[in-house]
Amino acid sequence: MNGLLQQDVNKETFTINLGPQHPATHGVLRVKLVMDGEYIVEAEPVLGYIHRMHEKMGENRTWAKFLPNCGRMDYLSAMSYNHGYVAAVERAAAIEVPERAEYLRVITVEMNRISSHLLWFGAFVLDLGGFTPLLYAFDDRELILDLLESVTGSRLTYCYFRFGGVYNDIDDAFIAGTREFIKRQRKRMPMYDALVTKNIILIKRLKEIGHISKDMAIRYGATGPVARGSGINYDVRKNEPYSVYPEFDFDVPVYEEGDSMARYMVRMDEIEQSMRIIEQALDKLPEGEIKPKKAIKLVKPEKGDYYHAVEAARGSFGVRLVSDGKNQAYRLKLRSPTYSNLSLYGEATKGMLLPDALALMGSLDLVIPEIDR
Amino acid sequence: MVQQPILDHLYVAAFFLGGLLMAVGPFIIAHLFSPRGTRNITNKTQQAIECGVEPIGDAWIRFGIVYYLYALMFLAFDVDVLFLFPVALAYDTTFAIRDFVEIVIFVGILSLAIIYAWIKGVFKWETKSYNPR
Amino acid sequence: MLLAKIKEALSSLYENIQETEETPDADAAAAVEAEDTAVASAAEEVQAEETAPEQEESKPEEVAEPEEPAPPPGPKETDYKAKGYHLDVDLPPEKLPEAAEILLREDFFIESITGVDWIDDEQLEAVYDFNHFDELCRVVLRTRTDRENPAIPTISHIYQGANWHERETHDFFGIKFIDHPNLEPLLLPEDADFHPLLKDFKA
Amino acid sequence: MGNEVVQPPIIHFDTLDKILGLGRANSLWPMTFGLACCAIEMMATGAARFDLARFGAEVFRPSPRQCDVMIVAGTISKKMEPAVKTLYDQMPEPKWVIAMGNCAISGGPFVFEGQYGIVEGADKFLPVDVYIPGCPPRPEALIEGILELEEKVTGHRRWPRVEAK
Repeated sequence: MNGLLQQDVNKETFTINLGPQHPATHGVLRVKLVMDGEYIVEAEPVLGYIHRMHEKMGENRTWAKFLPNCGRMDYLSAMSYNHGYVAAVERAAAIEVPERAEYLRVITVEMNRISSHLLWFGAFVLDLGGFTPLLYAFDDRELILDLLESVTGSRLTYCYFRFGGVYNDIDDAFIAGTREFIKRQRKRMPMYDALVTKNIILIKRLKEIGHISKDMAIRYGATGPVARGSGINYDVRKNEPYSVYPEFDFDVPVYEEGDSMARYMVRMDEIEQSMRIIEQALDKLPEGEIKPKKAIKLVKPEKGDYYHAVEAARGSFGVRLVSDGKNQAYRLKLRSPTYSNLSLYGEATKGMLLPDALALMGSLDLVIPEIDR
Repeated sequence: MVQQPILDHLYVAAFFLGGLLMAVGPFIIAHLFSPRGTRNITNKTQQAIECGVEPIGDAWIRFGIVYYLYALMFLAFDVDVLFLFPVALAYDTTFAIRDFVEIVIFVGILSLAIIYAWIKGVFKWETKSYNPR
Repeated sequence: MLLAKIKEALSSLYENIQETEETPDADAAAAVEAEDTAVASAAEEVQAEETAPEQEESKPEEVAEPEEPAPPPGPKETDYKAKGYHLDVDLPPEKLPEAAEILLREDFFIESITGVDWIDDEQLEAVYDFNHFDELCRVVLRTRTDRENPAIPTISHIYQGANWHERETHDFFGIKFIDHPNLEPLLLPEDADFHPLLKDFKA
Repeated sequence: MGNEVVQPPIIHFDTLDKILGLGRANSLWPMTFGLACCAIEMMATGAARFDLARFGAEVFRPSPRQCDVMIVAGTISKKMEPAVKTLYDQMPEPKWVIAMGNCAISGGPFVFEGQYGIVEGADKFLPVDVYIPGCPPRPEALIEGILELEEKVTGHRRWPRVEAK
């Protein structure tokens, strides 16, 4: 605190639960906080309140039957999880994917990333106390959900990818709708910038709050916008190119400060980058097949284990599958980015004020079923 | 003919009763109209709300003096406003300057406490560093 | 370049394995083997000056021949396109903390720890994934321990991120991580004593 | 244990119950209690386009003491079950429960032989009033569920029912 009121040591600490049912945790995460007045002495996240046994289901279902599960882990960027799982199985079983299908995958993944960042933006500012941006962000997000629903059939938990391609082709209405959405969103972003980003209250709440250093990101394995906010230029689409990403020119926003404001700015800039990718993908969309002639139901990768990582909205989502040649996974491990991003919460919030710890938790962009799997 | 003072007393009593009724009324209505008791499974109805899990430890602990200071400052200014009411009533338009100066002096002396606390840095909430326990 | 550097650094772990397990008698190793270790020790000097890790100095310069009927134990490079990772390192459990220190020194970050239950050959395997932020190079450390009382030394004092991964692997497979700070269930209820991802788990 | 009848209020007669029922039905305050994917659809229902405010149910109260209806939106895992029971206890009467989504109705896509983690359905331990199928159910389905609950509270349905043409 300061010179005047020296902290007397033998004051008791107070333990409260930022419990499973709490508006700021956006799900069922529980954090056991040992508090000394307003200051956090020790914060320990407790997980498992929404553990839904995805990895156990991976072992007792065939490869194709596990597809619906992918959309239900991180339901905000479900398309990237579809992409991660399907690409891992394609790498294991050496399945070819036609060019047009790869483009459709990139378009839908990037649109899903924008809708995930928009929802994060609304929910994050809601945590800090501002209610109206949530309504604006959801309004834009509904447009994306309409477009994606017209192609995939569902609003949230997509199951759009198949082994070797995608389920449905896009029509001109989708392309026109997407271009219209991008034009409208480019006009909305300056408004969000003026309404929220330059708002002195938000700046005061986020600047120099929740510092995550590069070394901490290495020791905890934080990836995605959390790492890019601390000056680490790591984006799986650039560092580990997969699908047709090398053909698009987009840049990866990286901020050096490592505080909550930096992570906020990274995600706001990424919305613009995703729109650039979608536009280029729509311009260069090739004609051709979108899925193999005969639908692949029997997938038999040879023995051994395979790993594939994709850039989900929250970081590098990796799928490690161990196959023993059968039509079923022997072991399916899903490396979820928020699991590692959250593991640094205990060290990052030592000695912090409680409201700042909530700002830090919001800036980590948590989706709890992805952590608990 | 009811003398003037009794009438005034009646006014005060009426206001007092009205205030009391406004305060206690909702409790009475709620008590009368709401069902008594609630369905429960593990009868934790009376338990303190802690996001659905058991509260850990006791809430009645000793904590930093600073939070008490805030209460003190609020109390000082609350009473300060209380004293300004009569001044506002008896604000004499002819000698307005005199009354205004009195108010400024009165409020000024009280806000000295705030200035002292400000200089001493009570309002700065930096991050503290705890040696890991 | 990073791949070669880390390969050499990790292969240094294998020298003292042979030393501790058997008396280091200089065998007539295959020519390529000698040349390989020569390159290894040369690179080691370069690497020693560069990062000057005190741990490298402690290793004796004279390198015992790692003699193994199977291909020499040591980091094996795998084809990234087919498998998804660059280096596959099979280690005995007690070598793990050392390997983790080497990887942390090269700024590798920990991606995940996966448990695998090989029930046919009575073993539990823990697969550690490491990757690098600046240059793509995924290193996979594998250790096996027997299924009866599986125990692997913890690396959570080196990589704090591994703390949760190890607790989760303990939840699902029952692998005891030696001197892990708090090895309670993470994803399962606090009083859970079953390990669901074992092949012989009955609900 | 959860469905014993509660003692009626001190003053209650038929028309008063009707009036109070009308008031309660049109201001159902749900609890912010999103578990999983259905919670996002619940947020979308509360947001601008589907606008739960038209039916008086847009005030999502965090504390159980101030809410009337608990919308169980998502999967209830075995670790979460005691917390759900505690929250249900701490809600004052009159209270209702809406089971939103297949997970809350019957465990949904996570029920398989030998599953160890979830409770298969909220009605295993909660008296559920309205079931909303879907995975996740669309916001319109949640609004229909709220209207269904309003019909249950007041006895008649004020809003037109949607007929498939």
